[in-house]
Amino acid sequence: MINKHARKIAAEIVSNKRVGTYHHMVFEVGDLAAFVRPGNFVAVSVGGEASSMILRRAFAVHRASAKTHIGGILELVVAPHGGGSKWLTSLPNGFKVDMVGPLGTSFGIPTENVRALLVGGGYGSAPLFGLAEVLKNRGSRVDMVLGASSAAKIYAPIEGKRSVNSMTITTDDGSAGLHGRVSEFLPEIIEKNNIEVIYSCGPMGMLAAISEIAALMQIPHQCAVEESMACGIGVCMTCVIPMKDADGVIKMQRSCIEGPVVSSERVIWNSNGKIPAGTWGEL
Amino acid sequence: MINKHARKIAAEIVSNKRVGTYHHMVFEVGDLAAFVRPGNFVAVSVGGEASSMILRRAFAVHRASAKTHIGGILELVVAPHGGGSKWLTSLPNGFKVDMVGPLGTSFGIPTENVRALLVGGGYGSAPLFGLAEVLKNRGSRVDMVLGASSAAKIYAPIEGKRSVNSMTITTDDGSAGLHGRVSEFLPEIIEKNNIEVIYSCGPMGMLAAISEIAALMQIPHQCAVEESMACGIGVCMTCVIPMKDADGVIKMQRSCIEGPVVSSERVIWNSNGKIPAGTWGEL
Amino acid sequence: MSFDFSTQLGDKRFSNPIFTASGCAGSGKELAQFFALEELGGIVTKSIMMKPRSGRATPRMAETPSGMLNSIGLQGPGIDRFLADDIPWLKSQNATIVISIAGESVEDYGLLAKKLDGIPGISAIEINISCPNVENRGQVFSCHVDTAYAAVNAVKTNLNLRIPLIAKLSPDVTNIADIAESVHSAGASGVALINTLLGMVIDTNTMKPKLAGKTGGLSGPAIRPVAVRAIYQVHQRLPQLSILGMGGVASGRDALELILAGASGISVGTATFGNPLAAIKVKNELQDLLIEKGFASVAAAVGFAHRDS
Amino acid sequence: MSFDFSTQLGDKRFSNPIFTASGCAGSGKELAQFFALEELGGIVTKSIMMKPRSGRATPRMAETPSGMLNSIGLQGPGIDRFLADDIPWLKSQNATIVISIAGESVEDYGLLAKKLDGIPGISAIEINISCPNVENRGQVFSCHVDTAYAAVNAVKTNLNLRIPLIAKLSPDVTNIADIAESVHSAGASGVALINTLLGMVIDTNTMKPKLAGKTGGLSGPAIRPVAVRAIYQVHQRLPQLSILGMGGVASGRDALELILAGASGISVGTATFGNPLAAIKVKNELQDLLIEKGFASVAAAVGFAHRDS
Ligand SMILES: Cc1cc2nc3c(=O)[nH]c(=O)nc-3n(C[C@H](O)[C@H](O)[C@H](O)COP(=O)(O)OP(=O)(O)OC[C@H]3O[C@@H](n4cnc5c(N)ncnc54)[C@H](O)[C@@H]3O)c2cc1C
Ligand SMILES: Cc1cc2nc3c(=O)[nH]c(=O)nc-3n(C[C@H](O)[C@H](O)[C@H](O)COP(=O)(O)OP(=O)(O)OC[C@H]3O[C@@H](n4cnc5c(N)ncnc54)[C@H](O)[C@@H]3O)c2cc1C
Ligand SMILES: Cc1cc2nc3c(=O)[nH]c(=O)nc-3n(C[C@H](O)[C@H](O)[C@H](O)COP(=O)(O)O)c2cc1C
Ligand SMILES: Cc1cc2nc3c(=O)[nH]c(=O)nc-3n(C[C@H](O)[C@H](O)[C@H](O)COP(=O)(O)O)c2cc1C
Ligand code: FES
Ligand code: FES
Repeated sequence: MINKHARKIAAEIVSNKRVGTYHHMVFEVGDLAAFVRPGNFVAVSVGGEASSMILRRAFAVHRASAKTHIGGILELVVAPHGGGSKWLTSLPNGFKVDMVGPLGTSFGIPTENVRALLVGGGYGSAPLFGLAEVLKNRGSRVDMVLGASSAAKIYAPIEGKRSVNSMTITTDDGSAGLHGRVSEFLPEIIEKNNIEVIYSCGPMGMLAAISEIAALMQIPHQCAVEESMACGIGVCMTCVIPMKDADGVIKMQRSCIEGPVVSSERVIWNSNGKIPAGTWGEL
Repeated sequence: MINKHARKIAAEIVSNKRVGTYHHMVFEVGDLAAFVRPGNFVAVSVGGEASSMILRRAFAVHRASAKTHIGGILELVVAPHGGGSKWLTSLPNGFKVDMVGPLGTSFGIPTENVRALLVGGGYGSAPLFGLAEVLKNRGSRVDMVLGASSAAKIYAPIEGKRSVNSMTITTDDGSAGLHGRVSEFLPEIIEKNNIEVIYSCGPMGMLAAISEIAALMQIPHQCAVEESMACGIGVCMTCVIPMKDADGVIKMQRSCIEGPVVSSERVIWNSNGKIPAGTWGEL
Repeated sequence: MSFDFSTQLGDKRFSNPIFTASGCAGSGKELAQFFALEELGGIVTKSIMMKPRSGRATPRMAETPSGMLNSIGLQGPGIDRFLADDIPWLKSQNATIVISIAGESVEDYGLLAKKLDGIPGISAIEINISCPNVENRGQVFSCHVDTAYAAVNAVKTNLNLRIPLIAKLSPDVTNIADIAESVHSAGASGVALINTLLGMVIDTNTMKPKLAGKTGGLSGPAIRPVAVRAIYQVHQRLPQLSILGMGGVASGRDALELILAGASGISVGTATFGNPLAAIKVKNELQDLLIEKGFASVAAAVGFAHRDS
Repeated sequence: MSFDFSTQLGDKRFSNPIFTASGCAGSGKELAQFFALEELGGIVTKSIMMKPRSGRATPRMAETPSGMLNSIGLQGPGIDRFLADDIPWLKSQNATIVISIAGESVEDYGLLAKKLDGIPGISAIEINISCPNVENRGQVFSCHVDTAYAAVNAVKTNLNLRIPLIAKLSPDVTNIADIAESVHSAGASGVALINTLLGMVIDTNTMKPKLAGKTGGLSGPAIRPVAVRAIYQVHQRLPQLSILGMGGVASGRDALELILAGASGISVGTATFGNPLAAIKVKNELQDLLIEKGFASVAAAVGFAHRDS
């Protein structure tokens, strides 16, 4: 069933802290937390009762914990960007937001131990820490690379850093870690750590670059894609990206229910603004 | 000059208390308070940053005090009715609302002592208390009659009651004071107290009824009218009511700048939904 | 007092007046987690065309004040695959099915009608004529009385099934009542009002149109006053024509507004994006409101705002 | 780098591209408390007709999601009184004056033009042809190419003054570029886009239309995507035609959006109701934005969203 486990709930804010340019927000979500897998997202209404912003905003789940002393909680990392996210990050504790989730696909977890590389860009690092925990619990080695334009846009909480075997930071302006783009350093890190699988989340351009490297080096790569979403539940067809289906046919597929986590070799990259030649029913 | 003294300010809420079905709200408004006269109104933006409610809401000034220990303050009495007023009445202290004022005409204060009757319906009582203070300070006798559908909709603060010479309450359902409509009791009160001038504020139907009585008994009557206002500053022409001008010509005149306080004999009552015959430029 | 929440479009009765809007409820499967599809008056499927269609490139949407633009471009699997995959599933859910069809030519409409003719369990056909006519410089069928007539007539004459035909009109015309009259004379017993308004958003960062398709369809509460006006005008001219109303309905109050203007049924579109349960919310609130106002039936409220005029 | 904030409509230069919108700034006097009128590119006066007019009955307005409906019905004192009272005052304020005129017949437009002919200090005439033509079943002039042409042509042929004529069009038409082409050929060197959309709100308490005039004009941010689309379409068809853009502009970003679509000037209407200083806010924000984006002039940004297309 599509959207299995998804529900619409009133999620109470229990913490809202600024971390660099982001806000780390914790919500009480009750039972719902138990159904959240790394890679899933939630969709939040923004602007209050008489809001002119009629669409939900999607946020990747940073972490979900089913059993804390206050019950199930869910954590998000939100960048105050436009009207919706600024409203959300300005809310006080105790405020109840209207949340639908969990939504979308999750990262596939190998049944055996693997040497995994997790790559995040900007707030794209958010879902990777939950993923890292799960992988570590299964005994996998986890290396992480986080990139952003500048230091303030790296989201890497201390406890998160501790939970991985190695952490590499890159910034476009050199204000923290290595100077350059994530993808420049990947081949070396992959070689050095004998990486067997890559998980990534971040801007589409970064995912495309990682996909190219993964393909060249023949390493399986799962990435969480992002395209403008109106509904988040698969009914509007706005969030499509061209992807190969099981038979290799390129179709415009919904990133909200076929994704956000997809196998990167399925995606036809750099196709924003056009329908790739050969797409089924090409216009 | 039209809208003389009117300014757009950020008015901080310093108190917001529920009183019956209303909210009594106090705002810090600085210098602006000094320019407010009884009968003036202010126009407040509602719904916050990304509000779908694009028009201001008009509120009659309940009282304005230029020199309190926190500077100039302004008080409103707000009925939580639809989206705008519910938003406003739900705000916490410290919140700054966007306010334009003072706007509109004010009640004419006689230079000599008079025996004045102040008649209010529902939240229409709000501006009358500020007016009563001014009249009392000039040595006038002030009688007040407040009516509403039921007890909870009578707004009559205790200190307000004290400041008038007599206070009569009427309710349509008899849940407080006299059982019936304000207008039923007016002739008697007017006779008994030798009333020389009537001031009123409330629903248009009530004002029309009072006007009829005032005309019959030949007593000057100033009333604060209310018609849906889009701008509150005279630029949109939505708030018009048919009124005679100085030459006796009926024109559709703006209640926001020619009013809200007008001499009742100027108004062509019960004309909502039609242009009275003989109106200048009648369509 | 007993209250009758059923409604009629053409000569077909539906259990209640709340429907999904075409293109806003996926294949139905996506919503089934949130409520039972059979609870609605009907599920209006996304407009289906003869052949598979990729739709437009992305970005396909832009949020606007109290509304949104979309430019999906009628993505879909084509009628054959749709009838094989989606319809049986909807039937398995006991959903009441209204099929929306769209053509690129008058011939297409006739062919689509023929495809549907053998299919049992369809309650009505919504004929989306707000789509570009490739034979006429891409102008949409519903923009002119003659092309609107031709498209509807092609369905009528190629269909033996005796079910209501509901022509879905674009509000982007000089006189919508004229178009309604034309499709009525072509055999439509109802009209769906309104499809989206043509709009555009320019991204002030890239300084280019935000949508890959440049223009898109404006929907949501922003357009509700236009929907109410269109419904009112058409009901005034043709009170015998059934109207399936839509455009920014997100509450029972909104649905009632469209019903008072003249709609017998209401489709909930964009509101579902903001709230997966929107249609159920609208349904429940509408029922409460109608009862509260003392109406004995939906029919009694249809066009009620026209009294004394 | 020097920045040129002036703009041109037809062959007339204005100090900056921000204007009031007709009917949304009263006579100018009401706003003078909030800012100096000469700070704007121009004050567009409310549409004036030959005779005094009471306008419609009340209620005349209804708020809608991110918008509002109005049904003022062109209330005004008639051209003679207007020229005697309002114009001298505006001149005394050094305001740049754009006079908006409206007629009930083609003849009216000609007569209005003659009235204006002797008057010095008028910078442009906005010809509001989005009003009902009493000679043609009350259909608005701008709804058809021929009536639109006739109204504008009547002004052109009766006016000796060499100032830009800007025809104001309604978006409620099947093809707005056709109408623009028609008024251009009739002598308009510019078009004002867009007037309000026809809409309606039904009060679910009284269960009747909320406005006394039943329908009203929809304005505000809700309609901005329609304005951007109309401007884009007309600029694409007729790049030489000046466009005074309007529809939901409340910020510099919004103004820039319309300019990128093809507008050379921007009128601020409904936003002034929410903020008496809206026009000044838009002006300041727009200037900052244009400079930040590296444009050397307004002209360089006009229609910029059309590049590579
Ligand atoms: C699957 C998914 C996961 C996401 N996870 C996060 C996260 O963990 N943290 C975070 O801060 N943000 C995340 N986003 C982006 C987030 O949903 C909002 O788009 C962002 O907060 C901007 O919204 P706004 O209202 O502030 O900005 P506005 O620019 O005002 O948004 C206007 C509209 O554009 C859409 N939009 C704008 N930018 C994007 C974008 N990059 N991608 C998709 N839609 C966009 C918005 O959804 C909205 O409808 C995610 C988006 C998706 C699709
Ligand atoms: C001169 C004047 C003085 C006022 N003084 C007060 C006051 O002291 N206390 C108070 O509680 N309210 C007062 N009001 C009414 C107030 O402005 C709002 O109309 C009311 O709060 C309802 O707004 P809303 O957003 O809650 O309701 P909604 O019904 O959502 O309002 C929708 C729209 O309708 C308009 N509207 C609705 N009802 C009225 C009405 N009766 N009169 C005029 N416009 C209306 C609103 O302004 C708004 O544009 C006054 C109105 C005017 C014109
Ligand atoms: C994303 C999206 C897709 C749509 N697809 C279709 C469609 O395939 N066929 C159709 O007739 N209308 C389509 N519409 C129009 C809606 O059915 C509806 O007429 C319109 O959106 C107005 O209603 P609303 O404001 O409730 O959404 C679509 C609307 C949206 C927002
Ligand atoms: C209350 C009101 C009165 C208006 N009166 C006129 C008018 O007299 N003449 C005219 O051409 N347009 C008139 N308009 C239309 C505006 O000038 C403008 O074209 C429209 O409102 C869209 O811009 P906006 O969204 O910025 O208001 C009026 C609009 C409003 C809201
Ligand atoms: S966001 Fe609506 S289908 Fe994916
Ligand atoms: S409210 Fe706009 S003129 Fe009075």
